[in-house]
Amino acid sequence: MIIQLIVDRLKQLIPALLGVALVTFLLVHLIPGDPVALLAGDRASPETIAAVKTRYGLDQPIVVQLFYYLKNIAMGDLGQSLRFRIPVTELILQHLWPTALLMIMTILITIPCAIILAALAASHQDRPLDHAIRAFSVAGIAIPVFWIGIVLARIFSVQLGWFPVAGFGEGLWDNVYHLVLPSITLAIGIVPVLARNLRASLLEMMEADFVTAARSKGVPESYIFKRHVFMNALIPNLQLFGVIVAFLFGGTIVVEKVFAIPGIGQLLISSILGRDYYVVLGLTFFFAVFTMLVMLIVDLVSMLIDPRLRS
Amino acid sequence: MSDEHKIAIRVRDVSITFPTEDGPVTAVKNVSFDIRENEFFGIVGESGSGKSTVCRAITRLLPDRAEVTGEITVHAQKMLEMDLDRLRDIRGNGISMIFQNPSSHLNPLMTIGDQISETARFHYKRNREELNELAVSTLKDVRFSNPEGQVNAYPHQLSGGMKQRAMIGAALACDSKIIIADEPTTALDVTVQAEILDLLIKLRQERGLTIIIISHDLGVISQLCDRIAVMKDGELIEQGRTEEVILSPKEDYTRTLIASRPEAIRLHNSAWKGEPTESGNPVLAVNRASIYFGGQGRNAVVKAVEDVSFDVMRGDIVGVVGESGSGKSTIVRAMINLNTLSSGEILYDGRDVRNFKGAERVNFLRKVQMIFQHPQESLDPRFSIEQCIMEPLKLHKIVPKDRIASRVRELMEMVELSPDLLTRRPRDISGGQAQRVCIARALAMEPEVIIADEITSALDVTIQAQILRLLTRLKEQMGLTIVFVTHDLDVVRTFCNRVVVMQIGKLIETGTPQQIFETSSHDYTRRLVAAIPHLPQGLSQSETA
Amino acid sequence: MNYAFRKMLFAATVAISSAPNIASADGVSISIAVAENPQQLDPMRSANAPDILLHGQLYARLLHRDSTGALSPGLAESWTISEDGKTYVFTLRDAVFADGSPITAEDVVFSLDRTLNHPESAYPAPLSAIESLEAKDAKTVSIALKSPNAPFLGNLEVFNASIVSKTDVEARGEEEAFAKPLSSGAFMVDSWDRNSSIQLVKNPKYYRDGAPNLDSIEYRIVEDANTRVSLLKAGEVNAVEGVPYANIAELRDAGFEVPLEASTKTQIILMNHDNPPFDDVRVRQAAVMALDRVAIAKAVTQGLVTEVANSSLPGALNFHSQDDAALPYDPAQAKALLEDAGAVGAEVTIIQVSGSQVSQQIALLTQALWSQVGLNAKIEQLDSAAFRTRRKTERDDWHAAPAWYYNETLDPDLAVRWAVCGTCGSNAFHTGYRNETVDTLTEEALSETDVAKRAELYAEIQQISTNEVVHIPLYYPPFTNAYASDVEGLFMTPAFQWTLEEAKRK
Amino acid sequence: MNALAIPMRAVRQLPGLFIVGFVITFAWIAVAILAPVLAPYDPDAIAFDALLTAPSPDHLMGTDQLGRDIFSRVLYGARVDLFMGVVGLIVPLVIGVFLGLLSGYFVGWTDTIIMRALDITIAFPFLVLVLAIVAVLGPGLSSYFVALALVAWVPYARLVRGQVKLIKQTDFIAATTSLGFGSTYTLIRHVLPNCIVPALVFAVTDFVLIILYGSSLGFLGMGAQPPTAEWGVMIADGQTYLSTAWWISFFPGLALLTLGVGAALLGDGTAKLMRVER
Repeated sequence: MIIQLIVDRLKQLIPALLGVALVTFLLVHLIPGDPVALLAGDRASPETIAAVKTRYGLDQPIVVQLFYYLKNIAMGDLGQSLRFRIPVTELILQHLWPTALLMIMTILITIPCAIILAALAASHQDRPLDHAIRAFSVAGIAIPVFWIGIVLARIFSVQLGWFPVAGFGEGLWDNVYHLVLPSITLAIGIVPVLARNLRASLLEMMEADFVTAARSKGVPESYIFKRHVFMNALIPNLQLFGVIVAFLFGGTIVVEKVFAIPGIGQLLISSILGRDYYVVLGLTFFFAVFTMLVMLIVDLVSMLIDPRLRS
Repeated sequence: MSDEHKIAIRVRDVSITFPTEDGPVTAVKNVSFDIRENEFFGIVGESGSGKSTVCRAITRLLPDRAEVTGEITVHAQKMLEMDLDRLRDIRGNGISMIFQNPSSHLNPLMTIGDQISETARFHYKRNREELNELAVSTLKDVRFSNPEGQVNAYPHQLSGGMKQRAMIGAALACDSKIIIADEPTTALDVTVQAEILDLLIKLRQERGLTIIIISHDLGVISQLCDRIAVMKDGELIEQGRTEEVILSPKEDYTRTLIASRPEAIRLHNSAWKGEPTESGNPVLAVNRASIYFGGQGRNAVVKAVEDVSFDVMRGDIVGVVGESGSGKSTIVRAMINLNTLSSGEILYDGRDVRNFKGAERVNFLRKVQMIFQHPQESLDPRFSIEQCIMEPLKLHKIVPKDRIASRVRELMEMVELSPDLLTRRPRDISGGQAQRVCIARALAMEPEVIIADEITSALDVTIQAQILRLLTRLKEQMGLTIVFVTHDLDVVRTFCNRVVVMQIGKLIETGTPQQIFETSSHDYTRRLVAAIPHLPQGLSQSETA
Repeated sequence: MNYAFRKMLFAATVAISSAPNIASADGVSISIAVAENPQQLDPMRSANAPDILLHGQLYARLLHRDSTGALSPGLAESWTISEDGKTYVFTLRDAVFADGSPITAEDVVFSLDRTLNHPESAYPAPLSAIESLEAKDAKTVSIALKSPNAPFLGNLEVFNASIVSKTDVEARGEEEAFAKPLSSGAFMVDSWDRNSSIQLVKNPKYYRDGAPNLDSIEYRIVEDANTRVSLLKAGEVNAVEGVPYANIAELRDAGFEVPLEASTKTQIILMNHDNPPFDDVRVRQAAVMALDRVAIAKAVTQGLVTEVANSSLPGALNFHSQDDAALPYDPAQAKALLEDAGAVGAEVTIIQVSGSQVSQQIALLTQALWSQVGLNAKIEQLDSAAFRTRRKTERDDWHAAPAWYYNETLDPDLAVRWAVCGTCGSNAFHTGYRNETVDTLTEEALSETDVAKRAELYAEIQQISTNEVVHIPLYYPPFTNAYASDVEGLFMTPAFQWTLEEAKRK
Repeated sequence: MNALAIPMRAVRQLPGLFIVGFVITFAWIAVAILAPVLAPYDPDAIAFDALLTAPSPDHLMGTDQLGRDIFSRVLYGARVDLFMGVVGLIVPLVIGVFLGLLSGYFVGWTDTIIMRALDITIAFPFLVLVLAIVAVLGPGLSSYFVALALVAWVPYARLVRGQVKLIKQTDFIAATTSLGFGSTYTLIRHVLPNCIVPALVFAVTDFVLIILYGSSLGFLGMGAQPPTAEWGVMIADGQTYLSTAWWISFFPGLALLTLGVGAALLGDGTAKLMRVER
């Protein structure tokens, strides 16, 4: 059953990737600005720029470039970065780890917080605590991520010095230490969304018939909440969680700029600004594959929990 | 205790009110009754009578905001004053409950084995193997065919009947002596209902249980219970031995309840011979019709209707009867192209219904009107009643613009509804009233044929009786032909003059009600007829109009 | 390629932390936060500021310029110049590349020739006077010029006159050779994490004994200026390139040094002479007179720079004449000139690089001041790539653009060719300004050997171009780098180079 | 199915939060409309003599690095941001609802196209796609709106498509077919009114996100063109002066926060009012 799901998803992935490749390739080439002019610098003569362009094959018509690009992808070669002249895959891999760690830490902060807030709000429905949590969640959604980042950095890094201001550091623990503030910044944006929906599902499940049935069997409330209410409330929220994780990339771009984290969000921005076509394409591929992967994992986990999906 | 049997449950002057935005609503007004040890006690009443609310109060399963006054004792223990731990001890381990809709009362994510052993787990703290053994033995007690295999099944893999048995198992896992069954068989097909009722009777003997049965179906209650209580609008208006209450009811309401049962009401006037018209060509002819769903992708083909043929003669009332999944709704919906036939044909006055296009299609649809099961759901929630009825009149220009308003009032009178309902919204009127609006809307099209798809199944028995009387009167007044789809055989027996019996997409037999109910040769039909719960003998022909 | 692809199928927890394996933390090291991404370590292939900063540290040149700016012998121990000033003969000192291989005349010829003649050379201008190069023997190089060229010696110290190893480049090929270059300068590349940081370590075999004092340098690329300031204040870096003017006072109060080193930079507003109304000199003069350039300088630099640029050439260059050719702030006169030219109410477009605070402030101030004299300006923000393409090729879509330029050497020749001369290949810094006298004077000044005569020639060039408003000169901005107190002897020279050779930790 | 009905409960029972949200949002709308009257100064007027002055009686929120009055810029900024929120909302809403209706009601090629478009747009993180499109069309609000029109319609299409599929199975749509009504008539008269509600509720919450994204673009240097006063750009510009002139970033940030909270509460309230979700 699971292999079937994976095969379906892969079948879905191929056309989507092709669509993504086409759209991005045209989009990136339409952006005004010439990468080679940027590379050679202002003082380079037109002849020099023309010479460099021929070497990279950028003087070919777009359609020819697209053809070669698609041919190379088929063989797994995502091309070379125009700016750094190293394979795109290598460049992405170099920058993948900071963003991956940032997302992992953000998720590790988001899940428990969202669950605790949702559970508290649901159990104290329409009482002061519920309103407080709802107000916080509304505020969380309304504050721009970069504003949170700047303020947190100002207070906790510069003034109090508890955390490093920016950068990524050396070695795992130093990396984690550097990413504490950035992941909190990101989590503040996401926890409210997840908490609000989880609260809604929890309230719905607390009224479910099988809860009354369990109560009629003398089963204690804590067990009912854990085994009956929470598990059933989880399923619709897994989908939402998948969307949020895929959505997280937008947030990482901004946070990486504020905290100068050398992740793929920063790489994407500098590649777009530097018109480093193949890096932008490689990254969009990566995002597409990553989003599909996240959706797949969410489906697998849902199947694990819900037997109805397994049949 | 005063009389010979010990009292199991004593309910004294219990009243229950719920605070709502528009002020407190009293659902139960000082109800009192006693239930003796090992007795089958039935509580009957229509929706909103408070019957299940009072029973849920016994084990305090009502939501916290409910205010319960009065006194409830189980085996001399005061339930309302009991502390929570003591209460939790008794629940499931002294007094258990069974509910109406088994699929929503079982956690879809847990195996039925776990949900049964769950009860014991918190009362006796057994280890895994012992709990598993308990689950298997309980499944055996509730007549599961292969307990060892099915203990790990999930609710969605079981049929309605099996799920109900699992729920009964869960209630009995810790040898509870008192079972409160809240409409245990209402959601089940009549044959499955019969099996569950038999099971309850056997379990009562095997385990010496005291059982309270709550139901709106007088037949189910009278077949099972030693003593009955009748509730109306939150009050317990009558209680006593079953025969006394049924044969000589003291209250008028009880009498109307008994009189409203299909087998009791006289629908057709004396001219109605009830003989189906044999000759002449049929207004609707179903020839070897089959309807298959699915088929693409991995899911297998579902054969909803397989090679079914029958005729509907003008002026007849044809009852299409069968259990859920028999395909009865699917085939009638194909008559107006709501479903597409996979093979075969349906003719209206000799022409294939699929060939009507453009203006012809509208004329055909005006002639053949369909009414649906859920009245509130068949009316656009954002329309007023007037708009609902007026819409077909305006769109098809059935009457000139200036006469629309008066025509709408005429239609309202025809279905016995007062005009001041016109400004209301569908959700602000009762189920019965909504169904009458649907009938009025259908009549606006001036049809020849009415297809009624389970139109009374969602209504209380008293309201069902009124709708059937209305339909009979309209049929005679306007010479309608009616195709009446239902799972309730009693209704077919008294209302229809031709019957079509279907099972899992196939046609079993057709004939007059008399042939089907008395002389049928098919064992499925006979099993269906036998499963109908009846009132005690010597009563069914009472003369009340 | 497929091994790279296999690496792509990463597991999230795999720590492919290619965090730079910085040379052992022991030894003296400093960390510098820079604003832009170095991309190209081949001195021949890039003339961008961030690359130049590194070329200066990685490669030695024939001559050496110390922190005071004075020229002294570099790899060339001594040299002779012929009577007609057209033949230079250099004798190399015994110096070696970082791998111990000797730096020979062959390497010098190879390096200078590829910068001069390679089709993809980014900026051959400084060596354009060379006629021919010849390696007499292992230690002697003779260079013949087309004509006497006063600034030639200085030009041999410029970044793209860096000496690379011929054998190494030919053996490893250009890509490999310049991914991790064989250094002839004070430092060599230890590791390079593209787009995030570069680790340099001391070149033990550097020909100037005793230099450099530092064992390693960490270049951290931090594009956001405010984050750079925070890093410095939190003590995570020792030096920061280009802090915003607004933070200078605050940093100085907190004990950091902001020396505002002199630079050859000049902050200007480019004018597009091909696009009416700025094709008319009167309108350009009106545009200058409409601007209260003192107020603009004060507003943008928070009062740190108060004198206004007096000419179209950087103030720090040699032969700079002090007389103020720039037109004074006179809105009334500006209005009159616009009426003459019939350009009152003209619509103009100012294009500006998004993300740069200084250029945005200048654009906004200019827009406001021009509107007071009847010149209606619209501001269009573009990212750097789009800005450069618009400025160079889409010439009818812009009229003015805040910009700045600088000159590697103190000799004005390259600056004149870049910013003022119409026929020297840069289209007078994309303005489209053409003035035959200026163009001929530029060539004369280059070959003029008499210092006094050169001064007159450049003064005249300055006078004409400033009066004809080749562009609007605003002010001569200093460098705004900031340093922690525990660093000594580190600053940026007018030639846009860090004095990392002399820098020390306190 | 009662979730579809729209119970206009008496105002008395409106949840408190809804009223707070309503008041804040419409206060800002009023501010935006009355900006020219309320603003003491021209938002773009440069004052060389009043650079970076702290909040004072004549400059309630102080001035920025060009001497422009922050209070006036915040008022005018309300115009830009509200305009951005509303316009950035309506276009995708209309496109999304329209395509959602088509793909939900007429299963067939419209459905496949929309599903494929869904796959591609999901594959892109929203901000990445917007960045790419804005980069192509050049920074500025107009290209942000084009980007939104191209991308932001997808969640609406999906929501409406789901609702339509739900409504199609109800008896009252079967009744319209049996009453011989045409499919376009049924679509407009019966299906659309009943599935527009959840889309509208989502739109109100989306309103906040659109403003945040617009301001994030400003922060990344691709947002509103100078000299327009847009809160995101003002926050980004003021970041440099955070320690010396905190008021430049603080007040637009506060404005963005209050408008965001107001709109979010309004969204929450309307959802409760429509009893779409608890």
